[in-house]
Formats: sequence, structure tokens, C-alpha cells
Amino acid sequence: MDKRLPGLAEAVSGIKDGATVMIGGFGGSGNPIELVHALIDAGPKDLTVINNNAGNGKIGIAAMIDAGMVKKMICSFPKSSDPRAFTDRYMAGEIELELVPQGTLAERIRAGGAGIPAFYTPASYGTELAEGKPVAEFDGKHYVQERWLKADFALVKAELADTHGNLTYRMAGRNFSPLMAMAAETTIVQATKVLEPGGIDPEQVHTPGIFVNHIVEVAEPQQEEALIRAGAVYERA
Amino acid sequence: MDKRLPGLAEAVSGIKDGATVMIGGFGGSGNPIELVHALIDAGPKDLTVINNNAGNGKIGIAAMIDAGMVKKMICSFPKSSDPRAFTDRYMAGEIELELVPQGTLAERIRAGGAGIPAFYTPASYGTELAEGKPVAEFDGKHYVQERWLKADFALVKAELADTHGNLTYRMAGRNFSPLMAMAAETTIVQATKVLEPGGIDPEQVHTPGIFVNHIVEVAEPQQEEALIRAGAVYERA
Amino acid sequence: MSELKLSNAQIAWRAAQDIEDGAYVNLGIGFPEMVAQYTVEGRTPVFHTENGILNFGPAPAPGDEDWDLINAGKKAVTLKPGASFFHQADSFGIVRGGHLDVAILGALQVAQNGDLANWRVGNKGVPAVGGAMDLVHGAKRVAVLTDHVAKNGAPKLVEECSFPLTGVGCVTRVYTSLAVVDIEDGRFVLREKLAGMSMEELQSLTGAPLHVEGSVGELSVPEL
Amino acid sequence: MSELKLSNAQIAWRAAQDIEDGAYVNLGIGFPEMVAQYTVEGRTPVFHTENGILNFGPAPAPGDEDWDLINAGKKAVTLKPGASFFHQADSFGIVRGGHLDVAILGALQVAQNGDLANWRVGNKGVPAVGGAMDLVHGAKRVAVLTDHVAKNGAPKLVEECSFPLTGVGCVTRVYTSLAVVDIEDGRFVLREKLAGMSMEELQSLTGAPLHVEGSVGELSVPEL
Repeated sequence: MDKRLPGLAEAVSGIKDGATVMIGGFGGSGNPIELVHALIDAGPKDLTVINNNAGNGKIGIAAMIDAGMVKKMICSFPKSSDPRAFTDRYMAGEIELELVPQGTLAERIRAGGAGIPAFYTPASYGTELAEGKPVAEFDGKHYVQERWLKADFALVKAELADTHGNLTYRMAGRNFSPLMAMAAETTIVQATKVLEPGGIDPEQVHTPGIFVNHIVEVAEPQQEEALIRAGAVYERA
Repeated sequence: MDKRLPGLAEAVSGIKDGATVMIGGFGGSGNPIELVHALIDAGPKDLTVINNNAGNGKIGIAAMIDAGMVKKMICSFPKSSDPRAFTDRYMAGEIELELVPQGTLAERIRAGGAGIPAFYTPASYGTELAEGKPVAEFDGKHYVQERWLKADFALVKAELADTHGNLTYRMAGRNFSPLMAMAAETTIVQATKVLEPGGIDPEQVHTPGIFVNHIVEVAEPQQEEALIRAGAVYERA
Repeated sequence: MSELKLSNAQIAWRAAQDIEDGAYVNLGIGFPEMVAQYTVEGRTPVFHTENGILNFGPAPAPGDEDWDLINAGKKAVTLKPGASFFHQADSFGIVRGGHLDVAILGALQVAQNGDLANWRVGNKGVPAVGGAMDLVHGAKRVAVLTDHVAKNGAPKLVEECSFPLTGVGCVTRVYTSLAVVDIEDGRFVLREKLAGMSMEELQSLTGAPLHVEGSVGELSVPEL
Repeated sequence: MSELKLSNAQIAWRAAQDIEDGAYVNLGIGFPEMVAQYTVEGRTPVFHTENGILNFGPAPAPGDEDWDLINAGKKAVTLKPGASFFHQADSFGIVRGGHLDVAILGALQVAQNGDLANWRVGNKGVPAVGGAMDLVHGAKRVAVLTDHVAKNGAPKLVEECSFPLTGVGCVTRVYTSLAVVDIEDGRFVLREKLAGMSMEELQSLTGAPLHVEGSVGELSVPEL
């Protein structure tokens, strides 16, 4: 079993128009920039993208939005530094937004991966984000029912991978990635280094290989925050 | 912040009659035998004990039951090797049993730790273990609503701890322990080795210290399965 | 004719033929564990155990056991390269979340609609369920290994289970000592049967109609 | 009299006095982050950030940033000994599960029943919520830091929030530029006020009754 693919283009080639795509990362940390840019080159349209944010600067998810690929964002905070790409389309009514509290977003994705179709959370009870959702009382306190969130694909950035797909992440770059890897039908990973099986201590695996379908080694990955600060722009090749 | 206590007796001294106690371990792996035996010495009564099994042989949870300390077991499989202690009391009507499917047990404990009061699972739908529980349909499939499970105390066996309570576990000894550490009001850990803060790589922590209250170093812990095979018996000192 | 049935090893061998290279597999405690012994040459399935291991291997030599390295049946196992450990909420997330390619379980009874009874015969004694009620949900295929009839001769493939259910409508294929039967649209569909057994005889040992769609293959296994 | 109020730094300082040694603390993005700077000598709280770190430390020197080591405000941070990383479902499990001793947040409005509005002024522009709606639930104490009145002079402590709610009945204490106010049984209970401010004046700047139980302390902070 060797889940490696030779290149980024092969890795994202299965992502077609209308797909739902989870993309790991929080702010500028842990974003699989190379996979996202390969997806921009591939150019599928009408995508639903799930990420904590909605793209910043002129790279990554922001560049996907600028390229007109994104129909809908599901996120908690579409207003990080320089969110122009999303803001412009949103104000023009050209992109849909499903706004989800961050903890609920994380838990919905975990639920999707763990086969839990719905759960109750105190978050958003009594607020406009709970409108239309079932509410229930447990032990005298009110909770909102939330549904699982799944995707056709997840794009994830790992630090180490082995060829079976076992992964580790780098520092706070971990964020949503282990959850998204569970919740997608097909999980595509870019890893800084790909090892033989046994290269990662079984006790230190962050994501077991069962959640991973394809791996591409990107030996010197770019860092989203650093790119944004350098004013980088990505446009389809 | 130093969460160490000098000894096992101090660690369990807060556990009083009527308490609910989660005990880590699965079969003979990962059981905090020294903490359990210290609890037998302390001798609180009318305990509700949550563990995957219901004690085997004449040590650990079985010895607690023999000592008449356990009012109720919440578990998935009270019939492992030599379950005489539980079986005798159960057949005599002297101990209550709440039987929970293993995955539901794990998820209910996680939910308790994560502030999720209820969730839906396919497990047990249409079976006698779902009787009396709310049922709901999502996307054409039926699910059973399950409630979180919390405890007053958790007794957990770790491999490494630091003084802040960050933990690692040893192999499949991990099992329910990280979940129970989250779900108890007070989590008491026996660790084979206690390190200074920084002694565990932040990326390799299995249980963050926020879930841990007290730590006792037990440098050469006993292994339940090995003890049972050796015919060991524990009785109050 | 009493000899005309597969041994447990042969049933396990037959089930192993359907496990693809690289498949993620959970084998129930007991009889289903035998399937691992008959892994097809050149294929490397990855075995999952509910207590929190992926890619464990066979039992160690006696005396080499490490009792923190056990499977859900509480038997000592070993690790293969690429193994990983995780807690039980993650482990049952793997199960319920649809990540396993196949779960293979034992059975007391299987009904034609896929209902499975495999955890309890009646209301006597101490009930114990373990992971059975979780394992029947989520895997892409839920297969059962079983003698075709019970020790008392009663059919185990039935119209409706009389024993307490483990799960509703969950089984997709049954490997028995006489046949391979799929469950499709609430019916038993016969896929393979032993060459020496007539359709009539097989039906007489089965508690619900066996349907035939296309050809019925020969259930052919080696001596084991 | 326009000078008679605490600076943000002084409000943060006051809030820091209530953080016990070893407390687990989440500081909201922006103004609440200042609380960390005024940690009381000899106490070592542990700071949590929603994106998945416990026990992070102050920003690194400019140029030393590692952009995979950031807090929920996307600012570069450092690690203290005993830090740990975890994914966001575990991180919000810490939040919702009642494991934080205190969460300290900013506010647009706080109502006398503990309702908080702090994520959105109206219906214009792009809405963004982040972790605010999660953070108001679960922590043993949910405290708010805020100017006592808004820039336009309108009270921020009100009978009922007019801005969209972040959470219902969740705030337990408010540290303002003029006072320390607890929320108990659906009422504002005044605990401390600036020495130079009369009860009447403070009440006139507050949008709901300030109750007094026992003595009202002096809100006394150093020059900062």
C-alpha cells in the first residue's frame, strides 16, 4: 500500500465542478497552499469550500474566490486580514455564506467523520445563528441541535506522512486538519516529508492512515501568512 | 503549578461514599491498578464505576466488587475472563448494571468531557438497548439519542506525565483514559514517570494538563493481565 | 452427507478471498479472527481493533506478550510497520464514520432483511455487548461468518430473528458452511453453493427463500 | 470629570488581579489579550487559545515569528514549558466542557441577566463570529472587559441587549472603566467603583439598576 501520487496536479484531478472541499488551516497556519494552487490550475467551478476563514490576500482560498471557483463558503470568520476577495463577492451577492461558530464548525466536521449525524451544543442558543435549528433542554439548560458536516474532498497539509497515510502536523498548523481528514470521502495530503511505514512512532501519529487517500510530497511548502505579508499573488498558470 | 501528590492514599482520599468513578483500562491493559487498590484501602461505598469491563480475577475492579464497594457498573462487557466477582453479585441482585455498547460508551464519555449533552448514534437502534431512548431519523436512517456521561472522579494510568499534568499513554493502554480524563470533575493519574514541564514534546501530548488534577508517580506499575494470570488476589490492607 | 460442509477455517478462507489489497478490516472476536490467517498472498489488508490500534499483526510467541498491546478480544498482538494507536472515541469514529472497508462478524441468526442477532441468546445470565452494536454500522460491507445451521439443526438464515437483535438491516453478505449469500432488497440472494449440494437441500436448511439472480457459483475452497 | 475613567490597560490590570495561580484562561481577541501582560507576580496562569494551544507565551521578537505558532487572533506567539497542541474539536471540548477557569471577552453590550452582545453591530457588511459563541459557554467564569459607556455615550450595561446576541445569560462579571459589576440572579450587583465617582453618577451612566449588597469596594488601579 503506497498512497503517494507523483504530483499535485494528479492529486487534485478528481475534484470536479460542484464538489464540496474542506481545506485545512486556520488564519495563515497549516494551509495546504500548494494543493490549493494546483486546484486553481485545475479550475473546477461551483465549489463549496469549508475552512475556518474565507481567504486572505491574493493567494490560497482568496485566489480561488478571485478565480470564480467558489459558490459557497462555510466558515466561522470570513474577515481576517485583507479579506477583499470574499468581501467583494459577498457584497455583490455572488457568493453564499454559511456562518458557523468556530467550535460548532469543528464539532460538526468531527461528527461527520465519526458517524454522528447530529449533536447538541450550547453555542449560538438564543442567537440569530440558531434560527431555524431544533432546540432542546437537557438538565435545565438549552442547547441547539447541529448536523454533521461532510465533504467530497479534504485538502490537508501535514508535516510528516508515511506511505500508508499516517500523519503528523506542525504546531498549531494542526487545527482543523485531523477533523477534515476524517470527514471527507477523499482526503488529499501534502506532506513536507514522506517516510516508509514505521517512520512515525505509532504513539505519535496524529491522523491514522485510514483517513488518508492520496499523498504528495511538497518538500519546501510555502506558508500562507508569510506569502500574504510578502504581497504574493497567485493566478492560474 | 505542580500537580504531584506524595502518595496513592492522598490521591484517592477525596473519593467518598456514593461517588461516580471512571476507571481507565480495557481488558487487562491500561488499568490504574495501584490507584484502584489504594481506593480499596480507603474503602468508600456505594460507588458507581464506569469501565469497559466489570473486573476480572481477584484484583482491581473485581476486588472492589468483592469488597462490597460498588453499587452500580456502567460498562459494555462485564464478561471477560474470570468475571466471577461481578457475576455473583449481579445474579444475586446485589449490583446494578447499565450496559452500553462500547462505541456509545466511549462517545458518551467524550461528550461529557466536551460539553455535548446529547448526540445521535446508529448503534443499538432497533435493539433492546435502545428501549426508552429517543429515536430520530436523519437522511433516511434511524439513530438513537444518547446522553453525555460524566463522573466525579477518573482514575487513569499514564506512561509519562509532566508536573502540569500533560500525559502520554503506553500503546493500547490508552483506550478510554484520555476520554475519562476529560469527563471527570477530578482526574487522578498514576504515571510511570513524572517529568518537569517541557519534558514531553508539545506535539506528542495525548492528554493536555488542563484535564488532570492530581499525579502520583508509580515507577513500576503492575499490569492487570499479568497479575490475573499469576492468580494475584488483592484484599484491603 | 454430514461431511458436506466447510470447516470454520474454510469459511474464513472464503471470506478472506473477498478482502482487497489495502482494505481496512475489522474482524470480530473469536471465529472471525481466523480470517487474518488466510490473507491472500500479495495482499496487505490493514486490521483495525476497537480498543485503539490500526495495523496490528499476529500474536507474539508465547512469553513475548506485552499486555498493553492487545486486541478487542484481549489477546496479545504485535504491530506491523505503519501501525497507529488512538483512543476509543476515535476508534469508534473509524467504525461508525464509514471508514472501514469491511467488518466481519459472527452470527446467531441473520434475517433476510439484514438484521443480525449475535450478542445474546435469551434473557438469562449476565448480558455483555462490547462493540458488536457499533461494528454493524458504518463499515462499507458488513459480512457474517457462520455455520449454515445451528448445532440443533435450526436454520441460522431466517425470515426474522428470534434472538435479541444486534443491529437492524446491517448485514450485506453471509459466508456459511454451505453457501455465500448476499442480502439485497430484503432478500437472500444465493451467490455460491457447495457443488455436491442441491438447491432443494440448501433451501431446506435455510429459514427464508434463497433467490437466484444469474448464475450460482461453486463454493470451492482448499483443504485446510 | 472626563478623565475619571480607567484606561484599557488599567481595566485589563484589574481583571488580571482575579486570575488565580494555575488558572486556565482564555483571553478573547484584541483588548482582552492585554490581561496577560498584567499577570500578578508569582502566579502562573495557563493560557488557552481556540486554535489549539495550551500554555502559549508572549509574542516573539519581530523577525522570530513562526506562522504555524499563532493564537486565535492570528498573532505569532511562543510556547512555555508544558505547552501542548491539539486539534480544534478537542480545543472547543476544553471550552464547552467546563475546563477553563475563566474566559475574558470584549463586549458591545452586556444585559443585567448576563446576555452578551459582542460579535456584530447590525446587519451590514460581512458577518463573522469566530469562537465567540462557543467561548461564552462552559468556562467557570465568563468575564467581560469594556468601557462603561460606548463612544457615543450610550450605556453598555443595559436592561436588554439591542445588538445581536453572542450568548444568553452567560456573563458572570464585568470589568468596566468605572466599576466592577457582578451578574447575579438577573441583576447587576456593584462590587467596586472608582473612588471619585458618586453612586448616582455611575447609575446615570448605566442602562439598568445597579444593586448593592454589602459594601462597595474602591476600584483602585496603578498608573499604567
